[in-house]
Parts: sequence; structure tokens; C-alpha cells
Amino acid sequence: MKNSGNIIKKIILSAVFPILMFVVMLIITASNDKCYVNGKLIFLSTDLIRQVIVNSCMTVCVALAIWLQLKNGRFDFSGGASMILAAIIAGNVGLMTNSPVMALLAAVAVGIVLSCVTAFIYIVGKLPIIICTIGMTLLYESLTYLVFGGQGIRIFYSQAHTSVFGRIPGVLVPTALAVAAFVIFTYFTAAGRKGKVLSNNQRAGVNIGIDERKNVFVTYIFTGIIIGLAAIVYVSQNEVTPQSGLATSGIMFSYIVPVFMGTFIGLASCDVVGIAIAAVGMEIMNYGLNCLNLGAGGWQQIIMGVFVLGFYTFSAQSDKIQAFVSRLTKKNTTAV
Amino acid sequence: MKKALLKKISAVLLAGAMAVSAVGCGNSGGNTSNNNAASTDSGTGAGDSGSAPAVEGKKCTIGVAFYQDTGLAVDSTKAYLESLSDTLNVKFTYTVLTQTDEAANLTKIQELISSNVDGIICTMDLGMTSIIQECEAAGVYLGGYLCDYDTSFNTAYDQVFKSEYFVGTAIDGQSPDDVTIGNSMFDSLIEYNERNADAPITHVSMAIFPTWAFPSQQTGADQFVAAVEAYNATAETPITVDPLDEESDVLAFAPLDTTYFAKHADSQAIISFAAGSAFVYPTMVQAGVDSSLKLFTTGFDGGEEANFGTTGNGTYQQNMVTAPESITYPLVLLLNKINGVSFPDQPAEAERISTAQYVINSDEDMAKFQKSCFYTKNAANAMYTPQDVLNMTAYGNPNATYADLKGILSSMTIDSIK
Amino acid sequence: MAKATQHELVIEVKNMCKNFGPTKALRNVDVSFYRGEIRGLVGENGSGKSTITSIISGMQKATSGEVFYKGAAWNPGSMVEAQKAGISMVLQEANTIPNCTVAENIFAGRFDEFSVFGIVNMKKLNKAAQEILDSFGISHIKAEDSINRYGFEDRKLIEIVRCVSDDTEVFVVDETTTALSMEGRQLLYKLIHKLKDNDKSVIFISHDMDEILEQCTDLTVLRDGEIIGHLDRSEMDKPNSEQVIRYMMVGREIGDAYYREDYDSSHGDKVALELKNVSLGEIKNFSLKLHEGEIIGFGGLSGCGMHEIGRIAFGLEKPESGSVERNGEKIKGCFEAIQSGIGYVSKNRDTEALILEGSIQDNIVLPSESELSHTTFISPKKEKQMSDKEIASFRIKCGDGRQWVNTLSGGNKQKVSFAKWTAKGSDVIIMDCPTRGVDIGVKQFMYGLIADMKKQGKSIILISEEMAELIGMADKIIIMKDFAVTKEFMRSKELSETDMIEYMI
Amino acid sequence: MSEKEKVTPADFLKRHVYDIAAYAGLIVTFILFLIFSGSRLSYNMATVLQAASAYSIIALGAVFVYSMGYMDVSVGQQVGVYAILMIMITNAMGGTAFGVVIGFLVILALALLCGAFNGAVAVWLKLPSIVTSLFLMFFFTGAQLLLMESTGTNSISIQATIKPADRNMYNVMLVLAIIVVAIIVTYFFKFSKLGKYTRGIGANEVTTAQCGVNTTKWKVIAYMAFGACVAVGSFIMLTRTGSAGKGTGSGYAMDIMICLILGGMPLSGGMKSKVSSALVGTFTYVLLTNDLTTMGVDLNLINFVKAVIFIAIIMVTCRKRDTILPR
Repeated sequence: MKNSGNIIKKIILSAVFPILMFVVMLIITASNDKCYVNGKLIFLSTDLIRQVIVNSCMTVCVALAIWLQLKNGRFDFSGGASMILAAIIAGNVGLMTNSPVMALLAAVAVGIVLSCVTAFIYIVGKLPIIICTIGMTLLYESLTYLVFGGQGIRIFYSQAHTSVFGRIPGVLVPTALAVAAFVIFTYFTAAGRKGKVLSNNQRAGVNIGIDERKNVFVTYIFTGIIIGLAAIVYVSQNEVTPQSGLATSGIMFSYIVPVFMGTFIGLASCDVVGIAIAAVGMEIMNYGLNCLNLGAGGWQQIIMGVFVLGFYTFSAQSDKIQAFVSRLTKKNTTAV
Repeated sequence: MKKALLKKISAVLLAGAMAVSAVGCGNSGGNTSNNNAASTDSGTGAGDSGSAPAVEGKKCTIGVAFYQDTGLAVDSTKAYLESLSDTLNVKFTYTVLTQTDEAANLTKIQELISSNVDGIICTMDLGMTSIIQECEAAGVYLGGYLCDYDTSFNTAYDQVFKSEYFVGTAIDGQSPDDVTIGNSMFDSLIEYNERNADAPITHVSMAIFPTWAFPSQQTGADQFVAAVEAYNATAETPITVDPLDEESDVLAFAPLDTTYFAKHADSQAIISFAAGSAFVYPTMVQAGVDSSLKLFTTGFDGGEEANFGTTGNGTYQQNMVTAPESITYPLVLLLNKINGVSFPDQPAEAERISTAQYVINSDEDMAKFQKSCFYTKNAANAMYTPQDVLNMTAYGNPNATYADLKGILSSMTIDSIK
Repeated sequence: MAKATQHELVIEVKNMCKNFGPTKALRNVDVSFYRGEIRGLVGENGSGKSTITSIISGMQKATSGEVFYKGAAWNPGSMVEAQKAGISMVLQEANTIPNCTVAENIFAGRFDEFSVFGIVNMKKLNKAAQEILDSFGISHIKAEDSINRYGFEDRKLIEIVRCVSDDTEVFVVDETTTALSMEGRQLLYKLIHKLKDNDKSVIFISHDMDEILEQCTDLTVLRDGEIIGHLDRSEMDKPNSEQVIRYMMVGREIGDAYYREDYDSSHGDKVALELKNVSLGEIKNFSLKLHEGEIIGFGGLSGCGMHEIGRIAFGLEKPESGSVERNGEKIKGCFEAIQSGIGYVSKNRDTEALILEGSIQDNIVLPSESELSHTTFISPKKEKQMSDKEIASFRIKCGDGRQWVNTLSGGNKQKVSFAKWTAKGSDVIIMDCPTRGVDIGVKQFMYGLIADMKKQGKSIILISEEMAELIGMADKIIIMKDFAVTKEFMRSKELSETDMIEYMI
Repeated sequence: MSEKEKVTPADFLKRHVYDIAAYAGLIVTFILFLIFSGSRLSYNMATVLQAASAYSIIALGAVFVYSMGYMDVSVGQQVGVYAILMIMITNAMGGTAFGVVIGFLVILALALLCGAFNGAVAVWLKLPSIVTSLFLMFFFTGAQLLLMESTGTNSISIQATIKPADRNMYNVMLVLAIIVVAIIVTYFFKFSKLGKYTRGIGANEVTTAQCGVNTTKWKVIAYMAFGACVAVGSFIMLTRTGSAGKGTGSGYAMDIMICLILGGMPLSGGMKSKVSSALVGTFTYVLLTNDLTTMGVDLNLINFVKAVIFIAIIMVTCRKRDTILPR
């Protein structure tokens, strides 16, 4: 990313995906009379933009939280659970204080605390990350039954004045913060650089003199911030009920596709842009599917599955990736 | 992915939906006593005697399998049951069933039986045939609550409703046998228009749950349409009803999709037979139409009052819920069985009885409603004292009849709130 | 030996022992290192030279004995600690971090020095890195570039740059030069002499005798974990010094019982394995005929392509063109290779040859399961018999076959990876650095084994970085450089390492 | 190069801490079970047996996959779809015993196919196998929804009798099923190439490959073996209720994973993998749940207690000793 002309070219390359997605969905919907209400094509309603933006913001927040751990070499199951728990607490705080800002602060605070606890158990227990985070997920999920009488949080998002961070323009605030947190950590902080080193050659990194425990802790603090921000968006858009049986990991999985795709698209620019763009593309697709009334059915699941497989297949061919990037446009056409 | 997620948690949301369409609370007009359960002294006497007046029933445990683990409805029901515990000499234990996994439900029931319950109140119609088999095998009685057991009623009537261990069920107001919800929705609409003669609602759209889950809602919708047509025949300002759109108007336990508003662009109000507070209203807020559109819906989640009638955005114009006291029906029947007695007029086969919904149409109704124990989650506001309930049992009161028991279910209306 | 020194003592090792399980890597070693000297450490693999330095520089702990650094007792917990205290070491293995920039590699451990409130000033960092690179005279490496763009050699240099800084007191070079070209070596030589002139201490480990004799000011020879002797510059300058040193290293004249005695390089006529103008990457049209009962040795610097030849011959790498054939059958992959009786002793023992987290028996029988299996059933008894037989015949030092391999010493590990193929009864065995990191006893055993194999008419490809070994064992020695054959030697008494080295560098 | 001293008793203990902790867990839960089941002990035993039957069979199959260090997140949805298909096919064929057989064969074929897919596609496309199973999870979730939507109800029941009327008979049947599967799995895992190779792959794939093992082929076989067990497990689960719905089998994948971890199976696979982990873990897990209910622990607390116990156990069994943090 040295000269700006280069990066612009890259971003344009990346932008191909959502544009393509838009065109494809437009064609599909336009050719389907289900999608016309008294002659108007609902896919092109202003609602499209609102929905895409709102949902993309949610997706971006969660995806960043997942990706921050992934790119540091850890697959963290507990992100979803932390988010749900933070959401519940934040929502209730928000209701009590009747202030979305308080809710946001609470969410971030809780997010950080939970992440730190996870990091602490991970470091002290020296457990394999997946096992450790499965355990923490179970723990946090069980807590959702114990906080606020296990009520979860219902009416936070259904009240216009509390759920501002779930709608335009409010939703842009936490998203922007999340992106900022991610970018600052990855590209500016020492911890971020160390994390990069560790993820690429853990043992060497430690031998050279990086304090891995400290680094993990710092990384988790930033993850916590992002998770908190994701939580506030989530609780502003959804009813949050107590979860169990690792259901939260399902919630997290449901946002992981943009991570895969994002990192792939991101090859053409940087990962944040990639994830954001992937999210937008996905949401355009989702909206199109909704217009086709495939939005919530089995088909949507299957299409998702195909996407996971397809995109991961591409990004997995790491040796050929550079070639892909050069022919990105063509590849995408075949991918969709 | 968002929609996928929603699908994933839809099971939990259904629970929410049922909570909403489930429980309300009030006081029967006849009954003025509102002293706390704990303070009521119950009679004494040998446990199993079925005739002596005001005798204490056999000491027993009853397991209650809820459809979800949290929520106002569950809490107020628990509160009500616990208030009865001492007097009826019943210990209640709770568990939670899933909406979609028979095997899981069976295990839950088995665990209840293992923990030595004498009777079970079940609130989910899933895997009933195997569940009833378990109960028969273990000699445990089973009562239904909030659920119309339509699947079982149609597919396994002999196994379930004819089983001597199934005592019957109280349904949340919409037994497929006598659907009233369509008409009451229509009445609410007309009542609104009379109140707001200057700006009446002339164009509405509807939302229902899938037929496989709540067949009565489809019937209700038809009923509503019919009522509107009858009205239009005479009315000077006719009302248009958008026909049900197979996809967007049938909520598969996932929130309303925003494309709904595009598809019903001219609608002024949504008549939601599905649980609107959980599945319709939030989408309205997200789409920013909550001030322009009105909502008539089953269910009350808590918080609706802030935008009900003339308060707030005035989005809600009608809410419809059921009283937790209706659990008294299966409870009493179970207690009779456990104490080895029955009503003189006990029908041969188990029945499914619909409970009166009560309908919150106006600010006044809402005010009344806020005194109820659903809202306060306080058994002190319950409609029946433990003593009342004991008197409903065949062993607690020789004169008690099945007819009376059925009677209480129809008596729970908004007007019966003091 | 007598070191009437004007130099100040910096490190003193007293009575140090180090055991790896049963094997003794160091036996009561006493040695001192002084400022302003370049101390060469020479000795066969497993003679303990790397062990000493790795203990000094905090990689591992001594079993007994003590170290004094600048007069104070010294036992560092980690390489980091040692480096902070001024003792830094360049390892044999590549130790750079991929996907990061050169600058990040250089300052990986020291980001904090460039950050304010945790925010790194990359400009400053890159600038500093470039300055250091320039000061080392390797300006062709750019600090901002990703390290992936640089080859093995440049990475090695970057490593060196990373661990040498102003406060470096003792600098250990452990067989680094084999990785470097002439140019790279010159850079390194300049560096160590600069350090020496600044009155620092350099410990220099290498197999390259000429290099040692040219660069070092002093020399310490080890054998079997004991100090055999010290030479100072004057002694090193003596004409016959090389022979003397080698004698000290091996302890006897080369060519006695240690290696093969016979010098008949005869072998069967039947071709056991043939490579037909194989090309892969930089290797172009390589051909080779290996006959029954023949030992062909491959020599060269690591990275000369000989290891790749071994992998191709075993079917691990698919040649872009050409073919590998045995008994007229094409070898498409290691599966076919093994079926047709080829065995392969990988140079990366712990990562490729052995299942460390598994028992000796698991490892030995793994290639032979197909033979052991009768209608899907594998009798544990047969397995045990097989592995016990090998354990016995290889005299593997262990409790029993259930002992885990990662609890064994290097030599015994190597025995296990040999045993896999003898158990399988393979007729062609490709050995890649078979005696790397193995003590003399085991070495001798291996050589004996190889000789027997030849007698049994088995064919062997012996790839080795140790020329003595090749001279001692091979019927034919092929020297490679830059992925091409530079010279072939036939077995003869006269053949010496110096003859071969010139074709390698 | 982790050079260690010779094996001391302490080492031995360290190496077997998995099993020790696992069995301890089982014993404790079982004692609690005996105490709290009280008068309904025999009944409750049946309960546990029935709850554990499907889990244990699937877990047994999963041993092959987990011993390679892989995991599968699609089991739950697979079980659901298989159960539904079974019912549909059987009913379509008039609920005859023949129909049941055909139905089972169909799902068996499907299961094997998915196994092959998981194994082979992952290799061909150079994907981590978690991704292929993730794909299968999405795919089967969709399939399950579509199938159920096509029936227009949220629960369909099988018309054939697949469960002995006599409860004891049924329990015996379950016990037999578990034992048989356990024996077969043990045989292939301990006494045949399959087990040895899967463990080898888990411990060090490169080495295993260089020992002439066609890893791709054996991965596929291992996954297919798993698939077979999933099919059997689905059938067993179906016999319990004779019906299936949208959510049938949901959460199985994670439960299986938890069971195996509780049973002391290292998620990294390798030589430490054991068949016993499956049974020990499953019964520990089921007993634990059962105990907590019979003990009358407050609903909202049950999950918390479970979680704490789980963390406690992994703290003992999964602790790594290394200078770097395990990934």
C-alpha cells in the first residue's frame, strides 16, 4: 500500500464484488414477477439502501471481532457468547438509564471485561484455544440466564428512542468506532505488529523476545471493544434471549462468511475494506433473496453454504492467489 | 447471514410468540378477595379422602414443562403456581421444552418423571405420542396448557386424548373448534374507527403464523376478512383488506421482513394474528414506520404500553392476551386424578377448552391491564386465591363440577379486571 | 593450549554436563572465551559444540556444571534474556518471520522502543532498520519490503542483523555459513572481525576447515562431548594443522573401522532405481542410475539441490518432466515408491520422519501395517514382535516399545527412522543427512549398517553435508552446486575433502 | 526438539491425566445419579440409557474423525435430515418393515456420501475440513427446513412400528446397539489400519504420508465410517419418538464435541485418541444433565454448573506445557 494510485486501483477491484452482486440480483429479481408490487420493482426501493447499510454495519462489527482473533492465529468460539451477554447487559442498562449512549458504554465495558476473562483463562490455563473458548462460551451462555433474571432483553430494540444505534444514522457510529479500533490496533500499535509476528512464526517471535501473554491480553482488549460495539448494534436490532448449548457460536458462524470472503476480496486491498465490501455484497444478496421470498427459508441456507465453500475454496488456493487477484474480475463472475 | 441467524433463533422466538399470545391476568368479577396466597389457611385432614370439605390434597409434585425458559408470561405463571403451593400441598418443579426437537422433549419429560413427579403440565405439542407413552409407563398424569395440541389432536387423537393419563388442555383462546379472534380483531378495528371518526383506518394488511403451527390463525384471518366484507356491504367508508401474501405475510417465526411494507404500501394498519410485539413491531421501528402505521396484534411483551393507544407513537391500538390463571384448568384436573377422584360430570375423554382472550382496546383497558398480575408479576393480584382453587377440586369441595371449572376459563375478560 | 592472554575473560564454562536421555552430549567440559578473539569450535556432529553455545545463549539448560559471564554466575532463562545481556546467537535453522517486512523482522522484539503510548512509529522503525542494514553493507535489502521477497541467504543475513547490536558482547555463529554464498560469507567475516576489533568475543562453529583456519584466532576441538584441545593462531598456521585438527576431531586416522574399510566400489549390474532426465524447478534434466549393492553419495552445500533429488527419487516431489523408475515401473508417489521397496530417511527427522507424539512401536510398524494386516485384522502381538526385533537389532536405548519417541535422544530417534525401513525390508534406501545431530557411537553403528546393507545387495543413496562421511561410505560421490552436478568422484583412498569443496563453492 | 528425561511415575501420571480425570468425572456423576434417582432408579437408568444411546453411537463414530484432529459441525443437521427422510420414505412405502429397511439404506448411503465429501473434497480443494463440514451444516439446515416445509407441519411421525412395545425389550435393544457399535469401532480403531492411520494422520500427517499411507483415501474412509455411525445413530434416535421435525438433532455436533472432550479425547487427535473417550464422555455428559435435574437445581443455574464443571475438567486434561501458548 505505498502509492495511493495503487490502493485506489485495489479498492476498485474489490468493489467489483458488490456491484456484480447488485447487478446479478437486479437481473434475477427484475425477471421475477414476485418482486413487483403494482408495477414497482421492490428490489430497487429506497428500503434496499437502508437495509443493506444497517445490516452491513452489524455484519462488519461482528466480522471484525472474529477476524481480529483469526488473523492473530486464534479461532475464538466465545466471541458470540461475549457479544450476546454484553448485549443483554447493555440493553438492560440502556433501559434503566433510558439512554442508548449509556448502553453503548456498558456494552463496550462488558465486552472488554469478558474478553479479558477469556484471555486470562487462556493464558493461565494454557489451554488449546478452541477448547478454552468452547468452555468460556458455555460459561457466558449460562450467565445469560443469571443476569437480569434470565429475561434477556426484549423491548430495547423495539423502542425508537433506545435503539438509535440500530438504525441509520446511529448505526454508523459504533461501526465506525469498531473499524477505527481494528485499524488502529492492526496497523499502528506495537501490540498489533507483535501479534502479526506471533501469528506468522509464534516460536521465533517468542524467542526474539515478544511477551506473548501480554500481547494476547492486549489483543483481547481490542477484540472486547469491537465485540462490545457489535453487541450494541445487535441489541439495537434484535430481541436477545438467553442462549445455551453453544447456540451463540451459531450466531457467530452466521457472520463468518463475510470474514472468509472479506479476507479473499481483501487481497485486492486491505482486509478491513475487504470485509466491509464483502458484507455489503452479502447484504445486497440477502435483500434480493428477501424480495424473492427466499430470505429466511432453506434455500437461503443452502446458498450460504455454497458461498462458504466457493469462497473458501478460492482463498484456500493460497499459492495461486496472486494470480486470482490479477484476474479477480473474471474469477468473481465464475464464483457468483 | 442475518436472516439465517434469525432462522436459527426462531425456535426461541416462537416461545416469545407464545408467551405473548399466552398469558394475561385479571380478576373474575365474582371474586373480590385479593389476599395473598401465603396468608390463606388451608384445611386439614387425611390426604386422600375425596369427599370431606376443604380437605388438604395428597402431598404431590407437579412438573411444569414450559415452552421457553424466560419471559413475563413464564414468570407470572410461576408466581401464580408458587402461591398455590402451600395450600394445595403441591411442590412444583419446572423444565423447558423445545419447539422443534421431539427427542429432546422426551428426554426432558423423562427427567421430570425421574425426579418423582406425580403429574406434568406440558405446554408444547411436540412428540406427544412418545411422551404420553412415557407417562403411561410411569403412571404419571399429563395435562396440557396454552397449546391446542392440534397435531396430536389430528394425528394421534387416540393415543393422546383418549389416554386415561391425559387430562385435557386449556388453549390460549384460539381452539380450532371455535375461533373468535377474527371477529374480535374486527371489533377492535371498528372500535378504533369510532374513536377516531376523523381519521378512520380504511386499508389494512394482515400477518399470521404458518398454518402448520397455528391453524386457527388462518381461520381467524378468513373470519376477519368475512367480517370486513359484511361491514363494507353497508358502511359508507368501506375498509380494504390486502389479501394474505403467501410469502411475506406468513411469518415462519422469523420477524416480519421489511419488504412487507413495500408490498403493502397503502396499508394504514397491520392486523397481526401472529405475535406482533415480537415479530412485527420491531421491524416497523427499524423501518421507521411505527408512527405512520397502526398495529393490532395478539400478545404483550412488556413495554408496549409506552406506545399504546394515545401514548407515545400510538402504534399499538390493540393487544390480546390470556390469563395465567387458565393453568388452573389442567392443574385441578391433574390434582383430581392424583387424589383419585373425579367430577360427577367429568367427560369420558379429555377435552381441549379455549380460554377467553382479553382484549386491550383502549387506554382505559391498558390502565386496567397494568393492575393485573401479568404486568405486576405478583400473585397477590391473581384472580383466584389458593382456597378458591382448592374449592375447584373434586376432593376439596364435593360440590365442585367440571362445568364450573370450564366456566372460569371463559370468565377471564378485560372487563373482569376490577 | 596455554593461553597467556592479554585478553579479558568474558565467559567461563566449568565442569558442564548435558544429557539427552541416555546420551551424554557434554561430559565435564571446561572452556573459557575471551574478548577480542574469534573462537572456532570444531568437531563432528554431536560432538557437543552446538550444545555448549546453546546453553550459553539460553536455548537449553545444562544438566550440571556452571557458567560465568563477566565474572558472575550465568544461567539465562531464555535466548531473549541472553540477548538482552549481550550474548546473541545465529541459529542453523531459518528463524525469520514470513509475511512481515524486513524492518519488522529486525525489530520484532523491540517495537516498544519505537512506540509512544503503544503506537508504533513505522517511519522511524523503517528508517532505523535501513540504517542498520546499510551499516552492515547489505543495502540491497530494503527495510519496507516483505521478507518473503528475499531468499534463504538474505534472510540469514537479516537474522544476523537482528541479533547483533551495539551491546552485543558475545556473538555465536552456529554453522550459519553453509547457508551463505561467498558474498554472504564475506559480509559475515567482516562483521565478526569488526566485533573482534571492538574487543567483543565471537564463537564460530563451522564444518568448513578452510574457513575456520582463515577466520579464527583461536580454535577449540571437541569430540564426544569432551574438549580435546585448543589451538592458537600460531599452531593453526602450521602446514599440517588441518590433519592435526581432523585427527583430534575423529580421534583416529580417517578410513579405519569407523567407515567402510573396503575400497571396492563394485556392485550388481541390475539397475535398482533410475532417474530419467528429471526436471523440477531449478533442477534440469537430472539423470541417475543406482545399481543393486551400490552406494551413491550426494555432496554439496545445503540448498544445492541434493535434498530435492532425494525427495524426487522417493516420489515426494513430482518432477515437471522426466521420470523415476524402479524395475521398469514408474514411481508416481511415495506410496508406489514404498510398495516397490524404497525407503526414505528424511533430513527433517522430527517433522517428517517420526511421529514424536507416538510410541517407538507405532513408528516402526507404521510403514508395514499393510503386510501385518490380514483381512483387516492387525495382531498387536505381531506388531510387538516386529518392533521388538528392530529395537533389539538397533540397540535402541529405551524402556520398551511403548516409550514415546520424543523422550529419545537424537541418535535413537534416528535409529527408529532407520528401523522403519529395515522392518519393512526395503531394498533401496534414500538417506538424507542420516547422521545429522547423532553422536559418534550411533554414527559408527549407522555406517556399519549401511555397509552391511551394501553387502546384502541393497542400494543406497546417501545425501550428506559431511564430506568425510561421503568419502568414507560412498561408491560414487556426486557433488552438486546450484542444482546442477559439478563433479563425480569414484571411491578411492586418495580422495580428500579439499578436492570436493572446490566443486561446492 | 522436546528432549525429556526418561519416563518417571510423574510423567506417567501426566500422560494418563486425561483418563484419570475422565473416569473420575464419570464415577462422580454416577454416584450422584444413584443418590438422587431415589425410588425411580430403574426408570431413570432407562432414561439415561435412552438419552445416551444416539449420542454414544455417533460419538463412537466421531472418534475416527477426531483422532485425525478434525471435527465435524454438520452432524446435528445430518441427523435431523436423515430422521425426516427415514420417516418420509417409510411412510411413502406404506409404513412397512420393508420401507424401514429401504429408508435406512437410503440414509446410510447418504451418510457415506457426506463422509466421502467431507474427506475428499477437503483434500482436493485444499480446505480445512471444518469448512466442508460447515458447508454441509448450512446445506443440511436448508434441506431440513425445506423438507419440513414441504410437509406443512413441524413434526411428522413414522407409521411403522420401529420400537418394541415392551420398554425393557427396547432398553435391551439400545444396550445391544451400543455394545455392537462399540465393539466394531474398537476393532477397527485398535486392530486395523483404519485406526492406526487416522491416529497417525492426527499425530503427524507428513510422516504418515511418507510411510506410504494414502492419507486422502484413509481420510475418506474414516469420514465414511463416521457417516455409517451417524446413520445408525439417527435411526436409534428416531426409534425413541418415532417422529422428527425442524429442530431434530440440533446441537448434536457441539454436544458430541463436548462429550468427547469430557471423555478425554484430545481435539488435536493423535496417538492419545481412545474409543473409550466416546462412551465415558457421553455417559458423563448425560448423567450430569440428569443429575442436575433430579437434584432439582434451578433451571437457570443448570447451564452455569455444567459450564463450570466443563472448564474445571479441561483445565486438568488439556493443559499444555510449552513456552508458547497453544493454538
